[in-house]
Amino acid sequence: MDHADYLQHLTRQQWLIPLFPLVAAAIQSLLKRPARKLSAALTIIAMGLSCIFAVRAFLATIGGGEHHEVVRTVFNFTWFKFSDTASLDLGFILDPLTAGMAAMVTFVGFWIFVNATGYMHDDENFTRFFCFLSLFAASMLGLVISNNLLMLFMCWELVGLCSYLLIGFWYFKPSAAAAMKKAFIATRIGDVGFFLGILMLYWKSGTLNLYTHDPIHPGALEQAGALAQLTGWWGLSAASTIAFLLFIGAMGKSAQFPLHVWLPDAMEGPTPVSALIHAATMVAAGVFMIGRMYPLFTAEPGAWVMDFVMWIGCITAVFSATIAVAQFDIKRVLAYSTCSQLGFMVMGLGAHSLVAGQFHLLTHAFFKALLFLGAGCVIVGTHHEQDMRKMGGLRKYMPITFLCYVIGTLALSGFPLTAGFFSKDEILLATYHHSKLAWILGTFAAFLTAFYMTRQIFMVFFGRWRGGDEDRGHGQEHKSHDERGHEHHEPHEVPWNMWLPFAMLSVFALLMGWLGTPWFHDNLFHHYIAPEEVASESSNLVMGLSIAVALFGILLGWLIYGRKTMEHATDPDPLAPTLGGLFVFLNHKWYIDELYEATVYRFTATCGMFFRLFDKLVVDGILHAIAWVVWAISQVFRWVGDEFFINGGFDSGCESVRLGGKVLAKLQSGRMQNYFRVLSLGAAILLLMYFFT
Amino acid sequence: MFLSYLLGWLPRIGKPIAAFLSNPPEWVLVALAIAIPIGFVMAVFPGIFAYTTLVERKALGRIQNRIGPNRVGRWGILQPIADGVKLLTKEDIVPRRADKFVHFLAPVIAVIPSVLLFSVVPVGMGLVPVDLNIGILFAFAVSTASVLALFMGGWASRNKFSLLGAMRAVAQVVSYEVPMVLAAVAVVMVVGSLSTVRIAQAQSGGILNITNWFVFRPWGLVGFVLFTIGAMAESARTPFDIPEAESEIIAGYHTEYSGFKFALFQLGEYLASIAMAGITVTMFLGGYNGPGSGPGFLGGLISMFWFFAKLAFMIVITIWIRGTWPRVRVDQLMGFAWKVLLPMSIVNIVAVGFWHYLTIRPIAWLLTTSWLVAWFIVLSKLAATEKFAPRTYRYAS
Amino acid sequence: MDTIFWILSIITIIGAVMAITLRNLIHCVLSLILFFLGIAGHYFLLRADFLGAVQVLIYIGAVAVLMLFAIMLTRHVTGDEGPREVLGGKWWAGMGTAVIIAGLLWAIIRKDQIAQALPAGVAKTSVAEIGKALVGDWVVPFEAMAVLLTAALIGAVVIALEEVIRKR
Amino acid sequence: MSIPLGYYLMLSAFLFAIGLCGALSRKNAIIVLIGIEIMFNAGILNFVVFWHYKYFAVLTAQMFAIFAISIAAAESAVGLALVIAVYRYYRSVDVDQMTSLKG
Repeated sequence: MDHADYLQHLTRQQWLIPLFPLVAAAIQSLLKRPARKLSAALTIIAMGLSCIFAVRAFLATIGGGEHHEVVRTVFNFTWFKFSDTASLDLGFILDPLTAGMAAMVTFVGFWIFVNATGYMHDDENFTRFFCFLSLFAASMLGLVISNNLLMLFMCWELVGLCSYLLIGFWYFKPSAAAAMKKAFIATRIGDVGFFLGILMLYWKSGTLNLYTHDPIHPGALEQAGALAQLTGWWGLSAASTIAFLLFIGAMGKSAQFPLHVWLPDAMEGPTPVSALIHAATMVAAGVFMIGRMYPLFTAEPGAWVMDFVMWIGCITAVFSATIAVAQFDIKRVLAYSTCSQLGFMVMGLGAHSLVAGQFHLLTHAFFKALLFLGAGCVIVGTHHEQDMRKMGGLRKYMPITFLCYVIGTLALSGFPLTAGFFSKDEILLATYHHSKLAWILGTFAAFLTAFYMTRQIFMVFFGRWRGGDEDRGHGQEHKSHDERGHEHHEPHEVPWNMWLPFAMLSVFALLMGWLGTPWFHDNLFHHYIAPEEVASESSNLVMGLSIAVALFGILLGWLIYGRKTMEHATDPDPLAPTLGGLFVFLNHKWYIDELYEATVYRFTATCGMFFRLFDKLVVDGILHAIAWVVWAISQVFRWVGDEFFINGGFDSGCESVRLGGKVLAKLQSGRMQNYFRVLSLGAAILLLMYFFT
Repeated sequence: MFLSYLLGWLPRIGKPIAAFLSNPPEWVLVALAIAIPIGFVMAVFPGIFAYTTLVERKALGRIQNRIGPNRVGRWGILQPIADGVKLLTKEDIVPRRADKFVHFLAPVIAVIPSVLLFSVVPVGMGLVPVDLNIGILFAFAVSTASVLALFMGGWASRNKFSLLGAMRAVAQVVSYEVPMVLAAVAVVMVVGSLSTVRIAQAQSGGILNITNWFVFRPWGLVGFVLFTIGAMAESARTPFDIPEAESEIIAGYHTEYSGFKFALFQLGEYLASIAMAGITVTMFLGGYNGPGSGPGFLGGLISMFWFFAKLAFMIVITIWIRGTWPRVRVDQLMGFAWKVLLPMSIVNIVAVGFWHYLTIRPIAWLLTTSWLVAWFIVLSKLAATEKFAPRTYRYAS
Repeated sequence: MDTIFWILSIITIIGAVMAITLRNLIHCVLSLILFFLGIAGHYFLLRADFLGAVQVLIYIGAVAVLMLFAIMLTRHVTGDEGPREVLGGKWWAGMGTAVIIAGLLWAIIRKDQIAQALPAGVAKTSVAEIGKALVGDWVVPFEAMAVLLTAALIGAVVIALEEVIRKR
Repeated sequence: MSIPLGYYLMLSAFLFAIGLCGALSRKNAIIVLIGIEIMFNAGILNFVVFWHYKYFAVLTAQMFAIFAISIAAAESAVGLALVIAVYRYYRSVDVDQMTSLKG
């Protein structure tokens, strides 16, 4: 079977990848009694299988097409036929972008699931958790492999649903419940834009299939050029308008600046959830979608859409980096760092560099998942302690976690030769060519990233274990005797099924970077993802500055936090006195939530109240009025028509009939002979007629 | 002198008589054609009746070990004439509140059907009063009329006993008529025609003109037995003489009759039984066929002889049975008719059907006899159980 | 031959009239029998002798007897006719219509020319012919008649019999 | 036979009328039945008359007559049974009394 047939064969089997986790989710949901071992095994095996398939597909695409152009095989089928012309169809696609993403998602997912078994070990809703997880994996993979915007949108919504379910996994906690709703609503707002984009695309191009390899019915993306000619809204061409709308959806899903509020609160969910969803996959979905629809974005060269994307990305990066610096919750720091890294990716894409964005996406997935799993291990280790001020000195207790965590931090902060460095450098390089200001801000964000990660390292792993301080402070008197004796276990190392996954991930966090570098097959990744894109020539200034910034961030972190670690949990953050009010400001997330609270929430509340009043007064009023009128008319009819005419007329009619009846009754006298006489009278008359006719 | 005047006068009227006789006018012929058979029947059969009464009383006497009437005439030969005179001269009593007209009409209607019966009985070869092609049917139609006589007699005499007698008689006659007719149907099926003459002719031939008689056929024998039982019941003879059972209800429907009307009733009754005997003879005993009977004057005479011999034979049998059989209870009488005679007659018709279609004689004989015997056993078994049921008495409430 | 027709007609009409006018029921039935005999005579005159015999057999033999029984069962045993008046309720209406119908029929027949026709030929039937016809192409009505007569028999018995059962 | 058809028709018409008179005017149920019997016979007579005068070649008329007679017999049997049953209930056969089926 030659290569093309093999590829076609693979595309045809693409749908198997999401199928396994879906089946696992289905089976678990149908289990009568939650069986912990079975559900864990099911989910992990399913993910393993889909990982194998994804990797198989990935390996097939590496070689590139016959003559080194991008491999892209498609398999479309009609799902729903309205009429002979209009029909909704679905399709699978196998191209580098999909294969890469699928492989990454499945691989990272697999290890996260392994970790999750440890993390959720003593949770009673174990099966439900794993069922949601595999459902999420299935929908994410479905999103990734879909070649049709409709299918992509469906999986997009499913992913949103799963994140909603997983964030609010501990729904009995009010904060978790609020967080899940917040996450869902925020993404929904983005989805509105996404949906408008889809409608406009369908309206303009007539089909939702991205690629069809069919000259008669070209896919949406194949018509990108044509769409660019059509006029869209806001002075943009059709393609750019659609791109802009789609980008709004991506903003919602990937937590960009205005709609990022839900991501930090999403930390209410269990840590593996955060690792899987809020680090590697779901948030990446937005960026992936932009990558997938990239031809639309770049169709109209001069359009301001790309600049808009870039600036949004840059603002998000800087904004969330600053907030991350002032956070005390270990997971919140990582959440804001994800925000900023996403900002970086979007900035990269905005800077006309699909490769940079996607590359950073992949590398970030690995080390961010690693960091989150690390955070998970720390939390388990310190018996569900999330506040960094109460940790410290874990280096001695959890050496493996510490080691891998450090690797993750180095990768994230862009330490030279780590994966993060290369991918971030690519983005900064692309931005540099595009707009100098954005580049400067990006570098500053990179510096902040390095700073807050090192802050985190020193607060968590160095210094003294500050676990029990606070209780000893003022919680003493009401503690019972036995509990006081060993009020706080010393933190302990996590079992193998928790640290093994992020050990593996840390390996990748280090090595992934090399794929994108020029030395390795002349930037293999570049050729792999988008060979046609012109590679911006690497400038030493950018690379040097980024290295300097990273090192300076780490040094500053060490200076403030490393040298003199905090003594007591209650001590103020060393940075607080220097920044003063700014620190408090940053700690409160720039008061964005409060801002929304004041503006959007109050606005909708008042509108709601207004509409309720309107409904009560106007609509009900009208209805009641109409009802009254009809009632009045019926009354009139009842009095005039019914009483007088019908009853009266009817009764008299009945009376006459009854009288007639009585007369006729006389005829039935019961005397047989009378009947006989009448009979013969009739016969006589008949005979009489004989005479006259 | 008177004679000479007569003789002198005779030729004067002789010529017109001779002319008259040589080519008489048409209506004369018709009148004669009607007169002769009537004359013959009215002459012969009442005479037979008269002497039947005598024979009957003599025979009953012998059976009851006494000598019958022998006062009048040599062996009581003139006894019938004496009876006749006695009845004619007796005073004719009519009950006071009787229905005079009906009372008078009853005996008349009693006699009419009996006499009409004789019109279809072929006395000899070619000697039959009226050759109707619906002979048998006419005979049965007429015999039903006798029922009316019984009823009118009983009703008109305003007497409870006579009325009861009449009701019983009517019930008996009606219920026995059905099996009798069906038995006759068997014969008619074989002969293929209703006229008595054809039936008689069908029984001629065979050795000595005897073997072809229907009585010698299995179905013929059964038919003969059924028909005679029916005939006896029809004319209320001994085993079935409930109507005028002396011991119970005096003389039944003709208690209130005396004198000539009573004689007429007796005449009607006996003539009916003789006629029925005649029909039985015609249908089953080969009518006038006997050794030597044949066309021609002498053959005709012999055939007449044979007919009257068989008739006498039948009458003797009825008298004999009258003398020896006990009276049958009314419900047994009715049960016997409807539960045994009627089914047997139907079975007999079926047997004739077999006879007709099975051309090979031995098989036909075997099948019909076995069929009839089987059914006879079954019916008698059914009827038997009833007869010996314990007698239940119901006292008037 | 014509004289016989007139004689028979007179007998029949007298029988019919007496049958419905006489006071004493038995006499009515007897006159009815006379009427039946008149009709039978007409059948023989019209050379339908099988019908004549059947008429005699059925009507006189069965129906008349039945009527007598009915009269017996429905009057006091003594059967005296009593002074009760004979004619029913609106008898004059009945009589009137009957007379009208008779007049109309008479007028029609007198006027109608078919009635003048004389017999076209000599009608003659033999019982065998009738027998064959009955069992031949008329077998369905024949069987239906059998069923009808049985039904009538059973029906009559059931209606009349009920009393006996109840008494016991 | 020199008698025209009309005479017979008139005879049966008169008989029919007489029967009708009897049926309509007499009080006694049995006389009504007798009247009906007379009307029946008048009808059957017509059959035979027409058979004799015009349709003597075919047997249908006679057949009709035979069937009519047997039906008449069956009818009178049932009629009389009914009269007996009614007598048992009303203790009289006066037609005018039997009015329980009044309308």
